[in-house]
Amino acid sequence: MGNAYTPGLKVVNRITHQCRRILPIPGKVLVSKGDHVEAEQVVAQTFMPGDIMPVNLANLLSMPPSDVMECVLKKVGERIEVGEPLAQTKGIFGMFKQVYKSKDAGTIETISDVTGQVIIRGEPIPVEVRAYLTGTVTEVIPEQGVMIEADVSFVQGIFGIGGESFGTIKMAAASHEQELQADMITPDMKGCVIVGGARVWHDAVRKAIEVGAAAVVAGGIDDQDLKKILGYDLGVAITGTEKVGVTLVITEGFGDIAMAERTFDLLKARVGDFAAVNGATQIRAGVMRPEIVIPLSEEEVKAEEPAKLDGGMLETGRPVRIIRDPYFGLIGTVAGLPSEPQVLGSGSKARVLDVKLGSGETVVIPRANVELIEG
Amino acid sequence: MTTTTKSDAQQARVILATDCGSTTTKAILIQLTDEGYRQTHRGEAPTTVEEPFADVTMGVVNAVVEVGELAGRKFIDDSGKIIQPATETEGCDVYISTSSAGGGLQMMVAGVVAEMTAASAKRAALGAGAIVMDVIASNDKRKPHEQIQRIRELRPDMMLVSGGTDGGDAKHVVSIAELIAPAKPQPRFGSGYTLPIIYAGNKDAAPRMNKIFEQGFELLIVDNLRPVLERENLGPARDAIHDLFLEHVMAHAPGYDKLMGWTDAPIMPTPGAVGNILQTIAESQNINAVGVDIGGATTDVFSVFDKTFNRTVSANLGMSYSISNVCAEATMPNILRWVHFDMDERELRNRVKNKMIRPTTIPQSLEALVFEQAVAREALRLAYIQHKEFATTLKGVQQQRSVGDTFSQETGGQTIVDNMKLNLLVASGGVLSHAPSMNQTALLLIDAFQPEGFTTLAKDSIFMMPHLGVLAQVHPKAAMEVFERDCLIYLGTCVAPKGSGKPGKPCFDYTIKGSTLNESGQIAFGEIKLLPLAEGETASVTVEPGRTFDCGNGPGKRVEKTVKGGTVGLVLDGRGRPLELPESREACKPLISKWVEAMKLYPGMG
Amino acid sequence: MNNGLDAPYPTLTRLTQLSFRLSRAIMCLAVLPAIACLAASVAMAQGPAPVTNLQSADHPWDGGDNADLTWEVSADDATLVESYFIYKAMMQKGPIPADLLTESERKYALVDVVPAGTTEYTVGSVPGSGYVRLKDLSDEQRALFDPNDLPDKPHKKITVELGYLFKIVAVGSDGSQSVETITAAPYSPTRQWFDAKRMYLLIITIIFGGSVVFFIQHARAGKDLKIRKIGGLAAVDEAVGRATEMGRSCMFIPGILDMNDIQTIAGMTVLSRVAKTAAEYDAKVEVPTCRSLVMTSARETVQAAYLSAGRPDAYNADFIYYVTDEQFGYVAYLQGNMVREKPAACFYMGAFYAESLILAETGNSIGAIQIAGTAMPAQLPFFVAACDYTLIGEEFFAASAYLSGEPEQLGSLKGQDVGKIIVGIGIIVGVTIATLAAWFVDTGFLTTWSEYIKGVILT
Amino acid sequence: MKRTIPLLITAIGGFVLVFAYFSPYTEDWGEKTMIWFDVIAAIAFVLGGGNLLKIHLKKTSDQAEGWGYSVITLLAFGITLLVGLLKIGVNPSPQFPHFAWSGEYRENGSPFWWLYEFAFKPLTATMFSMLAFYIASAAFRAFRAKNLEAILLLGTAFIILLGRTFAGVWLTDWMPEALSGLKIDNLTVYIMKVFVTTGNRAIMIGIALGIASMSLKVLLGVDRSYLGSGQE
Repeated sequence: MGNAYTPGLKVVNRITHQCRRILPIPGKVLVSKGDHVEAEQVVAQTFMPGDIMPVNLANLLSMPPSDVMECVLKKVGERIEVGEPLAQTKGIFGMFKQVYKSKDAGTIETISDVTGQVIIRGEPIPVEVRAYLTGTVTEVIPEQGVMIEADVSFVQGIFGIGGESFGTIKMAAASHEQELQADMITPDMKGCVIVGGARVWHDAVRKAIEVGAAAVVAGGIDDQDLKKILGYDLGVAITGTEKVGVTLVITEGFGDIAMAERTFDLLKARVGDFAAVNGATQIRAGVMRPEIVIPLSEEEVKAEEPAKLDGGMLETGRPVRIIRDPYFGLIGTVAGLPSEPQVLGSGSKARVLDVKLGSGETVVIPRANVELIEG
Repeated sequence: MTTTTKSDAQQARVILATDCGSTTTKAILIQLTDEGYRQTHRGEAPTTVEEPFADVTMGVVNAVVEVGELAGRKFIDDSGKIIQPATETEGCDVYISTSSAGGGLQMMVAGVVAEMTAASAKRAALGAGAIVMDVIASNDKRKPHEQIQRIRELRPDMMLVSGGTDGGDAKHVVSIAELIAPAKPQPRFGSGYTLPIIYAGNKDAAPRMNKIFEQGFELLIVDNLRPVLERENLGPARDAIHDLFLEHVMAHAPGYDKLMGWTDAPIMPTPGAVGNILQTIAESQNINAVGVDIGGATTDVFSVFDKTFNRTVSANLGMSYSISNVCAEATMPNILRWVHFDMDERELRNRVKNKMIRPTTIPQSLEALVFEQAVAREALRLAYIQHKEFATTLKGVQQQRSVGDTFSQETGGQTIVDNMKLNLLVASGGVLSHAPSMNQTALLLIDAFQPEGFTTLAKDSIFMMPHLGVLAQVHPKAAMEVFERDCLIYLGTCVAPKGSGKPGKPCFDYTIKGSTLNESGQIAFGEIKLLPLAEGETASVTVEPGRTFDCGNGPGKRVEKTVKGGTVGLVLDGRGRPLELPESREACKPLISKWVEAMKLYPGMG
Repeated sequence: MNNGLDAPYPTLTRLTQLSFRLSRAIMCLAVLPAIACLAASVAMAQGPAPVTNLQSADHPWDGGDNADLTWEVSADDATLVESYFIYKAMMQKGPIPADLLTESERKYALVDVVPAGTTEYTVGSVPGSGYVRLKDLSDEQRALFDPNDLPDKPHKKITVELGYLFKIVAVGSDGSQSVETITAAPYSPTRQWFDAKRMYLLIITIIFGGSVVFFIQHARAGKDLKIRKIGGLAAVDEAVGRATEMGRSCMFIPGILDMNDIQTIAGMTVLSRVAKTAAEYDAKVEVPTCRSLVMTSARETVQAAYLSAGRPDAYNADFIYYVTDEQFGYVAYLQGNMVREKPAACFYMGAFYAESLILAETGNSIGAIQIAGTAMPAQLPFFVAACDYTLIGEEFFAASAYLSGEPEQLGSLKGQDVGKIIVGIGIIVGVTIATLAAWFVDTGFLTTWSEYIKGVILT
Repeated sequence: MKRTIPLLITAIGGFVLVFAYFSPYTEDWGEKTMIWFDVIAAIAFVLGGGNLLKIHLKKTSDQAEGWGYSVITLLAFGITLLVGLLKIGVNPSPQFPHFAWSGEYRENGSPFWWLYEFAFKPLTATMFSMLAFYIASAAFRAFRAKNLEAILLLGTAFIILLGRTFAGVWLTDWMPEALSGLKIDNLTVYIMKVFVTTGNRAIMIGIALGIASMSLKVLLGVDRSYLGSGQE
């Protein structure tokens, strides 16, 4: 029960952010230590072994698999082009021979006389890794990738969909409590990171996809809207690979919920800046949250002090967000930390804390149901 | 190593056991007292498998130190090692451990036909305590390139390839191997790790396997797990999984090599150990048992029926990470039928999603608890359905017919799970173990599993089953004694006849004779009654079911049995089996309210 | 096609008419001595007065195979006459030349003997109007005839192709015969659009067919229908799976009849499922056939199944081949193949005769999972005894509905239930009436009803 | 198109046959439909024969396992076909004495007749006679007294089998006339007449209804699985 509370989401004006950019398999790193890289610059690349295409010759040419070896016209390792004969049958007394012409190009990987199968490996697939973070290469991991560091404004969302994307920040909502509707999205937001306030509606996302926005950031979303966007009911919060056309980052949670004022103000302050957004969320051991990374210009770096992040301890006076009903979404400060477990309304016993809400009211909340506001 | 300590183990007085979970490492201490072996102390500490510690033994030492402090014993010497053997004040005689850290043992299995050898392979892997990420079979309706894609995407720790009877099919199993080899799945542990592959298929194809997996794989060939379709031989494959788990998977996890040196029995995957203890219990007491462990992401169901052990992992049925998936699969109306008051569905949906993205929160209000328990009922029900579908007799067996079966042509692959034959139902996992009231746990189990006849309900007090599972291998007697006395908390017994009737009409008559409880009466259909019968007490219950109801001896036949009491007591359930709830929400609510009241579930709720 | 008596032959030219008449005349000459003979015999007996006003008319609602006769009884009906002998003679169609109106030279055949007092009679295929056979007659009656006139086999049925003359002779109790009365004009039957004999069958067919169609429509509307689990069909996956695991083939035998047999068609529907499963499992399915047409259809079926399973490349037409049309030659091949190749799954779906048990026992001895389906009642016990699963008659036909799971197909099964209800009611009514009729023998109407059911409805 | 036309042919052919049954006027339409079928079947026979040749020639060419049998099959096929088709050794018919092939190919004493009588018939008879052995082995396996139904059936089967032999008659011959109903041979007849017929009829009714509804489905094109899979 060491830390029975959710470590909070980072929302900071300035932080030195490090990011690890690694190839899935060993390859070539294109930059060297100390280089300055742009977000969309390729930093490492490699070739994945091509797709393998099994061709069942025994079936295709109606012969026993044991004959396949003799009938294949190519050897293992040889190249074959589309339309080139791959195999020929023995025929009946040398007549009525059938030829199979390859439908794929590639190299012959294996020929099997048990399965009658020939495996053709296609062209290698190039794999590239982009910098994602505009900054400096601090470390090169040979054959694998790089570490990039930069001073950035950094906003973590609670949940997102879609992968990495880039664009300039544009505000669609005027206040952190304004809902993001379709009519607030205009064609000039093409390629931008659109920032809304409270709940984002399904048709607003549709519109954003239509205008070709890079990302949408909002405070909340309704479960049914998400279902409409994805086309299915999301069961487990592991995302990042969806192909909906836009990256979506939700900063607070599900329902009618306004974006935290701090987050909204931070984003508002950076309007027009270039941001990298990643919607990938993974809520499991080794948690991954969606993020908005806004690199700071050199002047800004000088101007602002990097935020000091402590380990995040629950202390009296710390701002916290309540993350479960009945006070879901409310923000307050820790007013007291009783050490003895208390009986909750549900009848269970748990360790609690007292939270002083913005309205001045003090409520008792289980420690598991609050989240630190960090930064 | 095991054999030498095994003989000493029988004299062991102090036994220390740890379970390295993915977040916490739990240690328990078992000591030989005047009343036999008892679990005396427990302690826990965060698991230290990941950065920045990257040494599992640190967490183990922390947990053990906590136990030591509580017990007033010193277990760790100055060099940071566990002291063995025990003296009066120091050390322990036996140290054992299980592990599911780092996501447990993740496997991929392959077989020829999904319902036959692939199912057997899955059974072997699950039984050994692995998480089966995917099953590749020639009839899994995926095209070869899709299968390759899948093999490439997943990063298993180990693969089990089977298929074909001995002397049977070689073509398919070889073609699957031919897909795996060039696909070269990348193991989680990085490039230095050679993927272990266990081949337990047609022995004729073994030489080919050697050739195909010559390079870049660690191939282990064991006896076919389905030598003929009529018989399964899972032992060798399971043992091979355990061996490779230690040799490869564990060896690559930080600190495990050290831990392995300390233990007196091989480290087992946690679920494998749970299965082990359940099997031991069922065998020694000659009963049929079902165990369930509902977690945040997954739900494990274990069953032993007629000495056959089965385990299933319902990957996406859990109470936090997967709660949204439970709602999607079970559908909201199905969940809400267990809730006896009005709730706003849209708000609930958003709440569910919020729990999914903030999985560690706990219900604060009673309403939230009722809803969460409703979700748990559905999660358990679905997991049990999956389990029933998986735990079947073997498929593909030739049936010998005589003229008598002309009109009852039973097919193979029938489920072996029979709720009427079930004797013991053991619950564990957050939502069940930590329910504010045991009555809630009991009714949750009854509603979700719908046991028939006489079934004893119990819960695992502090999730001690994994520890005892390993202990059963070195010291079965100690494991059994602790299991009986400390591990299980008996909730009571459920008596529920099978059948259906009209609401309000008599379901069964009962007569109870016990030292404190002497009652008789009638239960109407649709009624549930809770009678107190304290833990440790027993009573003799005679049930005379109505004509359409069966309590174990056939419809309308009288049954007499001795039942165990528990913290909840004796539940007389006349709601019929299968348990059917009215379709309309309006009709459902008063009914559930009645049951909630009868079971004294939520006393705070008016 | 007007077959009326007086209708001219529009297609015949004058010339052909002439030659026709000529040939008649020649025939007439040839039979003159016979006439003389017959006339003599008639003159010999002084029998009762003949019947009068003998008319032949078309029987309504039939296929032109009946003729209705009416007459007025003989003047001596009440006294002398014991029975009337009815004769029939065949002749060419069309108007009869005037000179041949009394064609007593024709070859008349005895049709029936009816008791005195009868005034009407239907000659033809309706029960009760069958032809008299020699053995049916009493010895006295038989003495009256030349045995050659009464061959002991059914006479030729009345057809629309020919014309007919009828004659009736009143026969007295002493064996004396009256002068014969012959129909005035030859009678040519006509075919009608509807056969009344099949009225009841038509009604039943319409009710049954209607209910099947109704339930199919009903099901299309989206009503959920449940169907009992058929073990044999559920086991198809298992059987094919077994073959896959054992590295053997599946053998599908579509019976020994051709595509025009409904059982073979039903077999094809099962084949389509077996092939689809085999395609999914990548198992080999072998279909040796006994008819070329079945081979062709089976190929189409299997190919389509492979296509729908998404594995068109795995289809190999060579596994579906023709063996021989000869029943036992086919069996010999199958048996040999089974013993050599040891298929792990055998399907027998279609029409089978004596070979059923030979095949099933061979399959059993090689340890194959066997699934049979046939509507041959005599072969069912054999399959049940030797196979793992047997689709018994009705189940076999339900297979396609069961396998497709389409609501409209399942609807047809519901329609079948209506058929069963009709049959059930029919059986109860029939059995009750028959039983009562047997008890109260004297209650005439019950017997009549029971006879009516047996004689009319059930034919 | 590939589906629609066969379905149309099926529907028309089928309904004509049904209609013809009820309407005497159109009786011969049905017959004509059947003739069409025979024509198609005859054409298909060429396909069958061709397929037979192809398979066995291929086997022979590949010298696959057991190709010797294929050679024998091919020879048998060829010889029978030639002898029959060329009417070898057939006596000319009396009508056309000058044409050697005018006779009947199946006439007694002709080589074709000889093949039929001395090769084909004995082979067929051999196959058929195997049935006797299989009945014994199947009965042995099937009639295990596993449950009540099986015991009843076993008993019945025993009586019937006994009743069909002389032993059955002889065994109960001593019974007085009053008990003649219990004589095994009489019992057999009674069982066959009453119980077997009853059971058989039940199955027959089911079959008849099945056939009717199946035919209707096929005719209406609801069931298309015989044309391949259910999908278009």
